[in-house]
Amino acid sequence: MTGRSSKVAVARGAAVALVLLLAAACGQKSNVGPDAAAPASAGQGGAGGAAAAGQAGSGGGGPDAVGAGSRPDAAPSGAPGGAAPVGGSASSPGSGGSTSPASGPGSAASGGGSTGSAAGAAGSAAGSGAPTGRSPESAGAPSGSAAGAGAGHGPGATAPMPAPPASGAGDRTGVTDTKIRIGIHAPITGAAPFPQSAFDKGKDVYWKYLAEKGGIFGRNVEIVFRDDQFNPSRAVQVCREMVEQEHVFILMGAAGSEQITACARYADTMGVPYLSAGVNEDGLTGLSSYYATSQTYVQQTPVLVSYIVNKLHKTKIAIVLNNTPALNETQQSVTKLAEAAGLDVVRNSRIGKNATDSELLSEANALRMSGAEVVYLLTSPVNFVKLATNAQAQAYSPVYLGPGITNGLNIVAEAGCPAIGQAKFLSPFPQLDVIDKLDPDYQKSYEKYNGQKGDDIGLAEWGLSKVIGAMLQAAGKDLSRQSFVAALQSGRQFNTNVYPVVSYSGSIRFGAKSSHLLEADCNSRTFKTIAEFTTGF
Amino acid sequence: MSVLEVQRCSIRFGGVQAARDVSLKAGEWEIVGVIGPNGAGKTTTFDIISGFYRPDEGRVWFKGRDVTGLGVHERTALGMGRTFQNVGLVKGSTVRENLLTAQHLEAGYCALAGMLGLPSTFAAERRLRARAEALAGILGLTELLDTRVAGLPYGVLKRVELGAVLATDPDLLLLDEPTSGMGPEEAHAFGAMLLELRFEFDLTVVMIEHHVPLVAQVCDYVYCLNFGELLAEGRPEEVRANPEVIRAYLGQEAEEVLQEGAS
Amino acid sequence: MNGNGDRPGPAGWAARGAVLAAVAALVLAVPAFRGNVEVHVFTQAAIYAVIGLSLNVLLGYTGQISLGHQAFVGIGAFTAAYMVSRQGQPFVAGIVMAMVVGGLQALVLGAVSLRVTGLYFALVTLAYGTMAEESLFNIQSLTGGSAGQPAPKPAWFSTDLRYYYLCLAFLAAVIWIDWRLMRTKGGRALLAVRENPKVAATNGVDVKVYTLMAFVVAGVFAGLGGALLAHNDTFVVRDLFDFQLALVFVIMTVVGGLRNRTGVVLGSAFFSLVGYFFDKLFKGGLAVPGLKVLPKEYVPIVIGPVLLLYTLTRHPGGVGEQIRPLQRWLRGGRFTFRDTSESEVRVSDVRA
Amino acid sequence: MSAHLLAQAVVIGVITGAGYGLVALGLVLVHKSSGVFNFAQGEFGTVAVYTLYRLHDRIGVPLLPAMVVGLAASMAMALATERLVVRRLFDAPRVTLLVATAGVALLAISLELWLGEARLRFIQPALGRLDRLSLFGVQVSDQRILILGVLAVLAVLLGLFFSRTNRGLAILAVSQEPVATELMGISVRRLSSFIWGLAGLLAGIAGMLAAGDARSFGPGFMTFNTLIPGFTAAVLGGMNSLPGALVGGVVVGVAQSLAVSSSAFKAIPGPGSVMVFVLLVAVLTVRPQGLLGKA
Repeated sequence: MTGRSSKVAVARGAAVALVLLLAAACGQKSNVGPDAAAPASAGQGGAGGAAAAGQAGSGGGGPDAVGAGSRPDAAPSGAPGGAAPVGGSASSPGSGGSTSPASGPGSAASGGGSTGSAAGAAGSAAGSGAPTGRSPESAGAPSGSAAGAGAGHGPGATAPMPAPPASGAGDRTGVTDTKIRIGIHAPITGAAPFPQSAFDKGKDVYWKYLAEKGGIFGRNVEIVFRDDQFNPSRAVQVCREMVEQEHVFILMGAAGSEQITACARYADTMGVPYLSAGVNEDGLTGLSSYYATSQTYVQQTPVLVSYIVNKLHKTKIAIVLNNTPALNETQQSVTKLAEAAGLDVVRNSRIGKNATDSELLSEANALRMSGAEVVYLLTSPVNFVKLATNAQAQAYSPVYLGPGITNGLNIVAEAGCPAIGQAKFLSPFPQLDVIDKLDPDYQKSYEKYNGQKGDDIGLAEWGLSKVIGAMLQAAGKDLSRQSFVAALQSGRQFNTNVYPVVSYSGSIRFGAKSSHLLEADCNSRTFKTIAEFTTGF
Repeated sequence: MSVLEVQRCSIRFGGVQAARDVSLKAGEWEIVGVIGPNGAGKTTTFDIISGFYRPDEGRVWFKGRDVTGLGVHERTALGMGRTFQNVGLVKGSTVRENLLTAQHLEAGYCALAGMLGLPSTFAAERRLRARAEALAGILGLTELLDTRVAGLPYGVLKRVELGAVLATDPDLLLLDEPTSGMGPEEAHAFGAMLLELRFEFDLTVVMIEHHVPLVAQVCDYVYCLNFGELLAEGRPEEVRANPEVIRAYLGQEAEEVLQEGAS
Repeated sequence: MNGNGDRPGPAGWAARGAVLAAVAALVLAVPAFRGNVEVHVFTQAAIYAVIGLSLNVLLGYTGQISLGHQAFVGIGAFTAAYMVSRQGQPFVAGIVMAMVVGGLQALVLGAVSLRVTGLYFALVTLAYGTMAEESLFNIQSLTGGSAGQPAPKPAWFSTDLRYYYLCLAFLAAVIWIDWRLMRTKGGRALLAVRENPKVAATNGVDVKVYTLMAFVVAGVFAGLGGALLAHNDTFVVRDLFDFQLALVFVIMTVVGGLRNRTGVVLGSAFFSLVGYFFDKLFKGGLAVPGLKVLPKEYVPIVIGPVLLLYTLTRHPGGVGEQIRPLQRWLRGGRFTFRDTSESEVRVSDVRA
Repeated sequence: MSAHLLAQAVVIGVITGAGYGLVALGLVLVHKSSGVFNFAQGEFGTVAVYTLYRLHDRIGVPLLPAMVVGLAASMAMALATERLVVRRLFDAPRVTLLVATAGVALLAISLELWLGEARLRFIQPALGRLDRLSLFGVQVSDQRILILGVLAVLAVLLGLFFSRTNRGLAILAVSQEPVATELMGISVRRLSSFIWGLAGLLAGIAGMLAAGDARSFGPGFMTFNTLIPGFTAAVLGGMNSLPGALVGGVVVGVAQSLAVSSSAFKAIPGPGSVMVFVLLVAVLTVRPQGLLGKA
C-alpha cells in the first residue's frame, strides 16, 4: 500500500520528467527559452482542462443544485477503504432523485426510516459510517428508481413495463396486479460461466409451477436475466439496466462473490432489495438492502473444520483461496478455527481469478510438496478443476473440500473427474439424488416444462426461486418494497426444504443456519448428497 | 575565415573505406563543387558534413566552430542546409506544408504552446505562411502551393526541395546533385538562379554535381574525389585539365568529359 | 485542405449551417431525453473517441503501432480510481494524475521504441499490454485485484447526463489540442519524422525528442480516456483491459481512418455504440438460422475484424476518406469526389 | 529456492517451452518466407482443437481421423489467410500485414466465443499414463513425453526438408532473394501458400498437444497462452533460425516457470508474463540478432 507521501514524490518526479521532455521539444532556435516556457505552458494545460470542465458544468447542468451541493462532503467522508463505494456510488441515486418529478415524498421518508435504522443496527465498520452517509440516499432511492422510469419514457425508450408512480403505500416498482418483475444476474460467459442452455431452461420452472397454483396473490413472477460475464464492473452495469431500464422489483445474484458484492452495493444505494446465496460478509455487512439466502463462507467454516476433524481424521490442511480482498476474512477464520481444532495448516495461498496454467501447475506442485492431506478450496470451478488436474498429473490427490455454490455442480464433476477424487463441498441446495425425497415437485415440474429430467443448475434456481416465492407470499397482498422488507425483517422463518431455513431481522442479514454437504462420485461423474441441512459434525 | 572546413575526415563501414583523409574548405559566398565518379564517396562526405555519419578520424568545422560531435538537427540550427540525391521532402504533404515544415526552427514558439493553441502561436503561424508564400514566389511555385508533393515532376521537386532548404534559413547550402534529371538548358537556368540566390540569401554553397558545364558555370573551386580519397582540387578548368581526373573518369564518363573539353 | 474555387452563396451556407446544427443537436440534445443507462453508453462513445485520438497520435502521426493500448488506458483508469477511492483525492486530482502517469508510462515505452522499431516494437507493445493485464492490474493494493476499484462520479457531475457533457467537454479539449498540434510545428515535425527521419532532421527536427513527445501526448490522452472510463462505470476491473480490447482500439482507429480526426472520432464512437444499436435492432441478440444467438457483447469483436480487413484491403483511408467530400463541402468547397484517393497506405511504415 | 524446486521448475519449463518452440517454428517459417509477423499463428491451433473436439467428443468420430480433419482445418484457415489477406496486402508495409493477421486472430476468437460458447472445455488425456516417469519429483505424463518427441521429430524433418529437398532450398532462396528466385522460374506465390499451409499444420499440432496437456481449452487459448512466448522464443532465435526458435522456446519456458515458482517473485502477480516481457525487451535491445545469431 503506497503512502500519500510517496504518491506525492511520484507526482513530483512525473512533472519534472514531462517538463524536461517538453522543454527539450521547445529548445533549439525558438526565442521562447525552454526553462521559462515549458512549466508555464504546462500550467496552462492544467488550467485549460479545468476551465473546459467548468464550462461543461454550467453548460450541461441539469436542474437540482441542492443534491449536487450536498455531494462534496459526501465524497471525502467516503474515502477511507471499505466505506468508499458507499459514499461514492451514493451519488448516483441522489442524482436520480434530482431528475425526477418530486414523487411520493411519503414513501421516500418511510423507506429512509426503515433502511436507515437497519444500517444503524448493523454495527460493523461500514455500518457505523453508514447511517449518516446513507440515509439521505436511501431516502432518495425509491423516487430514484421511479425517476429512472420517467427518464426511460423518452423517445424510443424500451421499457416494456412502466413503473407506476410511487404512491403513499410504498415503492411498487416492478409490481402490477398481475406481475412481479425480478432481476437476476449470473455469469454465462467469462472466466467461470454456467452453461447457458441449462441456466435458461431452469430459471422459470418454479415460477411457472407457482403460476399454475394461482401465483402470489394472483401475481405471476417474470424473470429478467442478465449475463454479468463473471466481471464485477459488468455486474454493476447489468444491475443498473435491470433497475433503471427494466424496473425490476428486487434483484437476485446467482453466483460469483465479487459480482454479488459489487451489485449488492449498487442495489443498496438504490434501495432495491438484493438477495443472493451466502458469499463473503466483508463488503456486504451493513448494506441496508442485502439478504443472504444461505450460509456465508465464514458461517460454513466451522462445519467444514468439524468434518475434517471428526469424519476425515486428517491433520495436515492447506488453504487455497481466490485472490480477492473480500475473502481475507474467510482465510483468517479458516486458519484460526483449523489451528484451534489442532489441525496443522501446512500451506496458506491465494491464486488469481485468471491464473495461468503454469501458475496453477506450480501451485499444484507446491501443494504436493507441502504434504497437505486436505485442501480447503475456495476458487472458481475452472481454477479448481485445473488445479486438481495438475495435482493429479503430479500423482497427488488430496481430499478437496470447501464452501461452494458452483463447485458442487455436476459440470464440475464431469470436467474434473477423476482428478477431483472425492471432493466435498457445502452447498445451499442438495443434489439430485435426494431432491425427490425433499421436494418431489422439482423433477415433476422440470419435466413438465422442459420435457427432460432436471439438472442441478435448475435445482439451484428452483431452490432460490422457492425462497423468494415464500418471501413474496409473506409480504402479503399489498406488495411494495417496504412491505417486502418488513416481511423479511419480521424474524419469520422461511422454510423451503430445498434451501436451508432462513430468518432475518433488521440487523441479521446472513440468516441461514445450515447447509448440505455434497461429495463427488467419479463413477457416475456427479455429486451426491452425504449430509442434508447439516450444522456440523 | 572559411565557413566550412573539413579536416582529414575518414570513415569506414565494415571492410569498406568510404572516405580517407578527405579535407575541403568553403569560404563565404563561395560556390564549391564536389565531383567524382560514382562511388567516389561524395555523398558519404556530405553525410559526414551534415552529421548523419560521425567520422572515425578528422573534424568538421562550421563557422569557426567544431561541429563534429553535433547531431543533424543541431547543425541545421547553426545554419547548415542540405538537399538529397533522391529529393528530401515529406511526400505525403503539400508544397506549402513542406515549406512550413522546413521552418521548424523559425517558428519562434514551443511545440507545447502550439499544441495548446496559445494566441501567440496563431500569429507566428501567419508569419510562417507568409514567408512560405514569399519563398514559393521566388522559386515560381505559387501555383503549386496546395498540390501534394508526391505527384510532381522531378525537376519541380528539386526546386521545391531547394525552397525547403532555403526556408531553414541556412548560411551553408549542401546540394546533392541538384540538377540530376534536368536537361542542359534547365540545368543552365538553375545555375543562373543559384548565382542570384547566393547573394540574395548570402549563401555559401557546396554542391555535388555531374553536369560539368554547370560546374564550370558556377563553381569558384572544385574538389574531385575518387575511391573515397581526394584526387585533385583547384579552379574548375584546372581540375578538368588534370590528367588524373580524366583517368578517373575514363570508362563511365570519359567521353562526356572529353567532348566538354572540345566545346 | 481548404476548399478552393468559388465560395457558396448564402443559401449554400444556410444548408451547411443546417447540417452542422443537426449534428450538434444529435450530440448535445438527444441524450437529454434518454434514460441513464443509455446516456452511460453515449458517454462511453465520447470516451472511446478520446482513446481513438490517442492511438491516432501513435499510429497515424508517428507511425508507431501500439498493440498494448489497453494498458495505456487501464493505467489511467486505475490511477484515477486509486487517487479518488484510496487516497481520498478530488476528481480533478485523479484526472490530472491519470494523465501524468499515463504520459510517463508512454514515455518509457517511447524510449524503447527508439531502439526497437517496426514489427519488433509491435511485439513489445503486445507483450506490454499482456503484462499490464496479468500483472500490474492485479496488484491488489493499487487496483483492488479481481474485485476491482470503485471510482465514483465527481460531485458536480453525479448524474449520467451531466457526466456525459463533462466527457464531451474533455473530448472537445482533446480535439482542439490534436487540431492545433497538427496545425503547428509539432505536428509537421511528427509527420516528417514518420515519413523520413533523415529529412526531418535536416529540417532541424530532433527526431528522438519528437518521437518521445508523440508517445507522451498519446499517453496523456489515453490516461485521460482511462480516467473518464473509470468514473463512467463508477468501478474499474482488470477484466475490462484484455487483448481483445487492445485490438478493438486499433481497429476502431484504422477503420476510422488514420490521420483523419473526424474519421477517428466516428470510428471510435461507432465501435463503442455498435453493441447498443445492435441491441436496439435485435432485442436479446441476433438469431442467425442454424447458428447460436449472437449476444451484443460480442458484436464489436465479430464485425470489427471484418471491417478492419475490408478497410485494409479495399479502403486504406478508412471512414475518414469516405467523408472527405462532405467535410470539404462543409468547409465551403464543392461536393466532389476529386482527390479523395490518397494512394499512400495508412498504417504506419516500418522504420528501417 | 532449493535446488530440488529449481530442478522441478526447469523440467516444467522445458516441457512448456517445447510447446512454445512449436509455435515459434511456425512464426519463423512464415517470417523467413514472407517477412510477415503472423499474429494468427496461435488461433490456427485453436481452430484445430475446436474441430477435433466437435468431431471426437461430440459426434464421436474416432480420434485419429478427427485429428487429421482438425489439422486440415487449421491448414485451411492458414491458406485462407494467405490467399485472402496476406496476398492482397503483398506490397503493403509489414506492420499493415501484422495488424491484418491480428484481425484474423480476433475474428477467429470472436467466432469461437460466439459458436463455441465462452466457457472452458475440459477433455480427458488422449493417451497413456500421467506418471510415466518422474524427473526430480516432477511426474512426466505420456502426453508430455509425446510433446517432446513430436518436437524432436518435427525439428529433424524440417531440418532435412530445408537442407535436402529442392523446395526447401527454394524457400530459403526466396527468403534471401525474392526477385532472383522469381527469375529462376520458381513461383514465389506457390511457395508462400505452401509455407502458410505448413505453418498452419505446425500450429494445429501445437494446439492439440497443448490442449491435451492442459486438458482444457477455450476461445483463443493458444493466442493468450502461447503467442507472446512463441514470438519471444522466435526473437531469441533471431526470428529466422529454426533451431534458434526451438532453443528459444525452451529458454522462455524455463525462464517463465522459474519466475512463477521462485519465491522471489511471489510479491508480483502474474510473474510469468512479466518475465516474458522483460526477456523480450532485453533481447531486442541488447542482442537484436538473437542468441544464436552472429553480430
